[in-house]
Amino acid sequence: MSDENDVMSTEDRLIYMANQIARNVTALGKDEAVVMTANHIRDFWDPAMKRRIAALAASRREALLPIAAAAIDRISAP
Amino acid sequence: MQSHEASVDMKRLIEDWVHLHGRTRDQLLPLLHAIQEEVGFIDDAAVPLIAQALNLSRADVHGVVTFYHDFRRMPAGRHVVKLCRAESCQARGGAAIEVAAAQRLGVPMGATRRDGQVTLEPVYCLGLCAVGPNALVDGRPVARIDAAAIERIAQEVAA
Amino acid sequence: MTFTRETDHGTPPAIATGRSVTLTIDGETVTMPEGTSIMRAASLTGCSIPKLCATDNVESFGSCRLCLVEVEGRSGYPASCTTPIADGMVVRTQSERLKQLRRGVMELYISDHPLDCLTCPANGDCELQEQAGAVGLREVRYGYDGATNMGQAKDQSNPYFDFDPSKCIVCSRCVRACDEVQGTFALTIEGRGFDSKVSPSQGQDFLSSECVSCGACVQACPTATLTEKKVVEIGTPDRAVVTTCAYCGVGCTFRAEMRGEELVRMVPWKEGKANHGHSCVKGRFAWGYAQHRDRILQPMIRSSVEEPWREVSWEEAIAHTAGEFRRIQAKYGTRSIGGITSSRCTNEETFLVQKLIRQGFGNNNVDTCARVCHSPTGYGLKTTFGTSAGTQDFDSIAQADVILVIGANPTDGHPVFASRMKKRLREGAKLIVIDPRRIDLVQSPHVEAAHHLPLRPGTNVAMLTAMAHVTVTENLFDEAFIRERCDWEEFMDWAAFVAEPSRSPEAVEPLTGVMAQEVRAAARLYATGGNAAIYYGLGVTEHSQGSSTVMAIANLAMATGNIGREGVGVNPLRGQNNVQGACDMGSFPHEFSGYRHVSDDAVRASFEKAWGVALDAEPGLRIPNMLDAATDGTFKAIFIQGEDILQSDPNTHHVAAGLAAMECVVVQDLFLNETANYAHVFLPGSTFLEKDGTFTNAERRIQRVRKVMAPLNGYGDWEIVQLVAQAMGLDWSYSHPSQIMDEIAALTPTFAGVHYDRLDAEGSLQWPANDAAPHGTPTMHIDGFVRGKGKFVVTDYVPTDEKTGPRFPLLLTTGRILSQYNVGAQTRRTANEAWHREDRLEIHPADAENRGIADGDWVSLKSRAGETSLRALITERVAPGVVYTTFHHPDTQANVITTDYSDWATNCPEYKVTAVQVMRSNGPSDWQRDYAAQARHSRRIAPLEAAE
Amino acid sequence: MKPGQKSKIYVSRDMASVALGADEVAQAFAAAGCEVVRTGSRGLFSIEPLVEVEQDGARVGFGPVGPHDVAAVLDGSHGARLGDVAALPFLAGQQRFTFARCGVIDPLDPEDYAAHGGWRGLDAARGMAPQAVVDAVKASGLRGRGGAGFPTGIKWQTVLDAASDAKFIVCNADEGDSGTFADRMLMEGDPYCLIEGMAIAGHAVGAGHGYVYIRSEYPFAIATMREAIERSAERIAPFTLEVRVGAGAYVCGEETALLDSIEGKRGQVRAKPPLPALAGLFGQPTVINNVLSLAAVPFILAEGAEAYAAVGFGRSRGTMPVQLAGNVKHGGLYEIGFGITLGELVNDIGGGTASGRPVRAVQVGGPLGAYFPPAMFDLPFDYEAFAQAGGLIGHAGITVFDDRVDMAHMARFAMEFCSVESCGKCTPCRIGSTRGVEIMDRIIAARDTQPVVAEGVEGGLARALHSRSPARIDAGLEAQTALLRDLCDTMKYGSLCALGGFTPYPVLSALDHFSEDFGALAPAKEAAE
Repeated sequence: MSDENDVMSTEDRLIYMANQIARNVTALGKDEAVVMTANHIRDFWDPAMKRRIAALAASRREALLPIAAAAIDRISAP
Repeated sequence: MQSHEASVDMKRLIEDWVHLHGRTRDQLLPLLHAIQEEVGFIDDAAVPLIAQALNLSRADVHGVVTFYHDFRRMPAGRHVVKLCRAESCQARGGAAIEVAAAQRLGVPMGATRRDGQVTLEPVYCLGLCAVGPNALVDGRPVARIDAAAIERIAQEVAA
Repeated sequence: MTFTRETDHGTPPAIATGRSVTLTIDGETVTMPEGTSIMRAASLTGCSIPKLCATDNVESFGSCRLCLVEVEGRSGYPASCTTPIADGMVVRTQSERLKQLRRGVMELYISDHPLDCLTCPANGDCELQEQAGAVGLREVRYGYDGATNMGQAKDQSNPYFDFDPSKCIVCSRCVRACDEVQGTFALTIEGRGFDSKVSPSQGQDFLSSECVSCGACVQACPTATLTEKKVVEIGTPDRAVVTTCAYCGVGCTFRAEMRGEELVRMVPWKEGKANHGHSCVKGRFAWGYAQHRDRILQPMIRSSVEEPWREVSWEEAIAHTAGEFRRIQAKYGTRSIGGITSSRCTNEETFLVQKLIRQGFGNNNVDTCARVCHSPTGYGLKTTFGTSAGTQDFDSIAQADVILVIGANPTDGHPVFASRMKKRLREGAKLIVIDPRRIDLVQSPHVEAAHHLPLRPGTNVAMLTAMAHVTVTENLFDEAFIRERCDWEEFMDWAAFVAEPSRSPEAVEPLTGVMAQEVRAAARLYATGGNAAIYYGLGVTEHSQGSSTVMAIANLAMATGNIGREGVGVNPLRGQNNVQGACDMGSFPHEFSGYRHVSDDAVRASFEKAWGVALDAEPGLRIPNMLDAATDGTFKAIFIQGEDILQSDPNTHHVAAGLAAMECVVVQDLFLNETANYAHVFLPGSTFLEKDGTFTNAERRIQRVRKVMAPLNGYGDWEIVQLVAQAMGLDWSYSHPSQIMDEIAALTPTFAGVHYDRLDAEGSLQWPANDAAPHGTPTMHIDGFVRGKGKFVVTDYVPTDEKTGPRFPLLLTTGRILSQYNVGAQTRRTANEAWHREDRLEIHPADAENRGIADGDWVSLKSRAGETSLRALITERVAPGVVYTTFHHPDTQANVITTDYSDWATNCPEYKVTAVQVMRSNGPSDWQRDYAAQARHSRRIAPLEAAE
Repeated sequence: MKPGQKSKIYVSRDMASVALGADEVAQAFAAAGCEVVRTGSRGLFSIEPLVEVEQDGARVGFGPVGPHDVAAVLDGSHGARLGDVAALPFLAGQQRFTFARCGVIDPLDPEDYAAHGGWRGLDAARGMAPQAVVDAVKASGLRGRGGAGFPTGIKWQTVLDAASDAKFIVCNADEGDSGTFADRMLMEGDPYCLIEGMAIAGHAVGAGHGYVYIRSEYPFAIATMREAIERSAERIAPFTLEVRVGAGAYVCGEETALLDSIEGKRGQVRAKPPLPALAGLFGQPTVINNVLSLAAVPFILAEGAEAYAAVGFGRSRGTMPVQLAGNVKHGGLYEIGFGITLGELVNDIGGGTASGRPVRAVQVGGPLGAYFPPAMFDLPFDYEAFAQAGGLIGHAGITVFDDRVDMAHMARFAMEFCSVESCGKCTPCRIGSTRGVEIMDRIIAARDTQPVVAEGVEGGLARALHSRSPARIDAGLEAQTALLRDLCDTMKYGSLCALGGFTPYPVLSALDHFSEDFGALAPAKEAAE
């Protein structure tokens, strides 16, 4: 079927999702927002998605909002 | 049903009226009277507009229009003669007058003459019960109707 | 259950005053609630008074004069239906004198009634016939040559029932049912006196009148004047089974009335606690799809979607399915497959599908169509209140003083509940509607919103926060409630947030497009107008801020103390019949049944113990993630029960690509739906008439679905899932769905008290139903929130990234219409097509004029996701800049247009906001023609081989 | 009269006077340079159009007068000179409590009204507590003048006691009974009296707004009341009033149908209870009274309850404006205390028939009232006495018929009227009235031909359902008369309201008292009880 120009790639979408969570909790203040974003990803994302966003946090960090990036670091931390 | 759109004037008429008198349900009869006064009858095409204006269903309005004998769904003749059929007028020879009037005006009771000149309608009491038989001719009360009075009425509605 | 008509007590129950009255009826002393009519009191005592115009779902009317009785010390013969009982009253319901009067009345009735009882479709099921016998009418002395109302033409315009005015006794039951029960006011009496006749709208036929075909009039008619065509065709029923409707989330109870093995009609059941004997055009009439010739009754498989389907035996189909799942898992890993449960199937079936996935597939890749409708409700209400469900039962609305409807269109989406709502509004409750469209509730006969806030799509959070701003800054909040029931500190944080000037109605007016004064007035009314209840729908959830909006609603309710009693609350109107149940049953990839996270070790241990396997502690994939994973090549097979994700999910192109990338797509459904065009295995499904089980409606009410007839396809859906599970090596051995419910109850604390025997005894149960609430829970959070303290959550307004611009200057929002249901798979296969044969694009006259579009013109509708064509409907229901369409017809495929933006917390798609352009066009788009051809190609079926 | 002096002339503007030519007469006097004051009617229509010329503070009456009689009247030479109209026996014999001003004053002149004792009742009432006003009305013994005769004070008490912040006063001015015109005359001739009565009622029960529901057949009353309400708005404030106009439905004279009509609905009768006093207009506590009941109230408050109660008979206190109509020599309005006999009214006051022929029947109480033969003329005018005689006073209209009347035709007309005006809600009235007309047609046909021999009709429901075969109908006089009685029984005891329930009164009274017109086959007998 026809063009899918406007459909995000999976990686773009994961970044978009993480950023979107971060944007929606930003009003809580940075510290709480990072915790909320991290919790959210931990609770609702499947393991493969978590692995991929962790990798993206390294390879495409500039695409992530600071809160999202910090949250992903928080999940990845042992 | 609404094959012909209600005219813009009707819409304006209703809107203006509602603006003045409010749009609660109890304004339905006053509004219908106003429309009939202005237009001469309640066109079926006006019913949806009335319903909309007063927040009623079309069925609500239709039920009311058809309940009250005053409201016409078709235009009346150019002249309307309402002849009393009630007991007090009957006691004064009303039945014979009814027959004579129908004959002289050339239209049966409850109908409009084919040329649209006159509508003859029954009315049940005008409150003139000591001076009958009575009629309303285009809204004007006439008492003690006899053959001569019928002739005068016939001349009047010929105009 | 054999066929017995429900007892009709003649008049509704008295409005409770708490006082009772003692009187004597036919020598027997009885005590009844004050306000009860003599008729009802007599009926409850067991003596039946003749009646025709009285029926207990409408107010007494007093027109038929058959129910006259004698009351000692009173002159005359009062009508028992309109006379309330009084202390010490001595009533005689039977005497020679009464018999004589009743016969006199009946003689008049019959003098204007055709004498064709023997050939009448209502013969044996006609109250006039029955009462004529009851009053002992033996002759009619008025003769044959008098005036009658007979010989009038029948109106057969309605696809489901006929109107034969010659048989009408002008009792006005139909008119009153339309007014009082349905609230449409489509019927009236035309004329007066002997010429009185029932008239749909302006003396029109039913189909062109204002009638919405809810069936209340047909049900109310005591003669054959209004008769279902099916009764005419098949005859009167001889047995009945009480069951639950499979359409929307209202969950109406019906008596499926059968003649032999044929379903004659569905009659709403008075005892049904969700519907109290009312129905809509879908539940009452649109069940013909169950016998439609399009139903697939034989399993089919194919190795590629390019091939035609091949009919196979159930054994082969099941073995093939299980084999494919195992093969793919072996090749691509445990997490490479998953499934989707259906909100149209029973709780038991849903539970089994998620169990198959968790236990059999060994992963949590299960999701449900609630993902695309009410997942934000689950998230938002769980976060704020502690439980993922509406707080009230439907009856609660009778106590509401202010009703706030946001993002819902109850008269179309939840018509039976809408009738209750309209009744309350007619009683004087005030209405606030927050919706971009002027939905019917904003103004329809006898109902008018006090405030309609026609906000720009996508600005719900800004609007609700502005209302919260008014509540806080004008000191309209309920401090005592908040201090007692919520966390005061959290409230203070939230209050400070919403009180910022940037969140005032004035400040957000440019965003929402709604005048600040109106917002302030609405907020004041909600906060101060007495019991205030919020009802919302997908116009709240299907946004990129869906979860925030749900929480903003919860905040508002908590701040004003409108939670925890009757008449208030936060009430999501669920779309499909069992959305609530599907969510309850653990259909989400992160939760077990009862909304318990898969990472909770204790919960997981209980399931592991029951199921004898280790379970995954990590959340699985959501539907959109499954599709992403499929296009990425890591997700290879899916089991889809009773869903049509291709039509219902956003961005059709993307869904199609995901499905096309899989190796095995298994679809279980009644029909070859759009998704099945991409399927490799098709397992025929069964209808709700063909199986036992339970549905849970929007008020958390668990109700029985009872088998009315044998499944045409051979198996109930639960049996099919069991067959697949068994073929995959699981040791399932359910012989009846009640055993599945027992397992659910054992594993789910909120369902601990739910068993079939209890459901049969009590009619229904609202969860939580357990030791703490043995009779269920009509109203939640009465003594405290489920989570402990109610949580105020700061909900920042984060605008969607879907923006209008020069290319796409209009905003599209989508919804549904009364006569059609969801993707239309069912309703399109019924005579409901008479009302809505195609999806149309609603567009404001100004926008239409700019584009040279006339009413009925073909227009192309284009977004960055895709393009389709449909015909335009020019209307002021939509604001300038906004267009609207429904998504019931695959020919239109409205979801070709919708984008892959979704809710930040749940990925619920943003159906309600899509930037589009609308232009005149010549007809269906190229894509639609290609799609139609492809669908035809994909639906070819090769016949079953004889050698089998 | 001295030349050059402008004569002051009084001419009625009452609709009956106008129907007899009063407008032309008034115009002629105005054209002759007279100052013309339009009044209500004095109520004696045999002298209308009546012209009263003011001379030295006294009024000299002439009537009937035509437009060409101006000169003769002004120079006093007119043959129909009546002298002081109030001294005419017809007027002098009355006890005008309610109609004291009617025909005397300019109905729309508030000063004239005040000068003739107007507003004293309202002022007195407003100086009293609501309960005291209700007590006064109770003490007066005033009973509803609409027909049922329910004590007005008790009705008001119920409304006063009902808790609601929105109560209404509704005046039932839907005077549809043939032979009655007192409401119309009062509204046209002394509208402030009604307005004052309603304002008092408003004060007494705590209602802020009132409606006057007037039938559309009374265009003069509608116009006069509207004008009067506008002119007296300040005087009655904060109480407010408006006129609502009927639309051709006799049944709207029934109080609950009237309420539905005001609410904008089909004028169908409501079942009672609830009583309008508790749940009336828009579901609120409502006083609904007839014009004459409300118009009697200012007198009671101004002159005291005792003054009112002093007049009357038995439990019927005060005065009753009796209306003499139909074939009567001196037709008009005659206000008198209860107790006067029917014969006195018809013969002594009315002067017998206008045709000069013998009186054969009178119908009392409009189309739902019974027909009485002269043999019953000693009946006293009193609610209880009439009820006992199988009739009703109703609105106190008396329609006189001479010996040419065919009472079977009048019975048929009663059924026909019921069928024309039935609201269609209850079965006995909706179908019964039509069947009643058909039965009367058969009786009249049988009376005028040979009786038909009845065929045996056997029982059984199945037979009933086939009994419409014409051969099975006994169209003979005896059977049809029996059927008529059965039908009347069903209608009387089965109907929802008085329209269907009282139509048997004229029918059965005609049958009982004038059986010769029904083929003389019908011995008077009690309807089965």
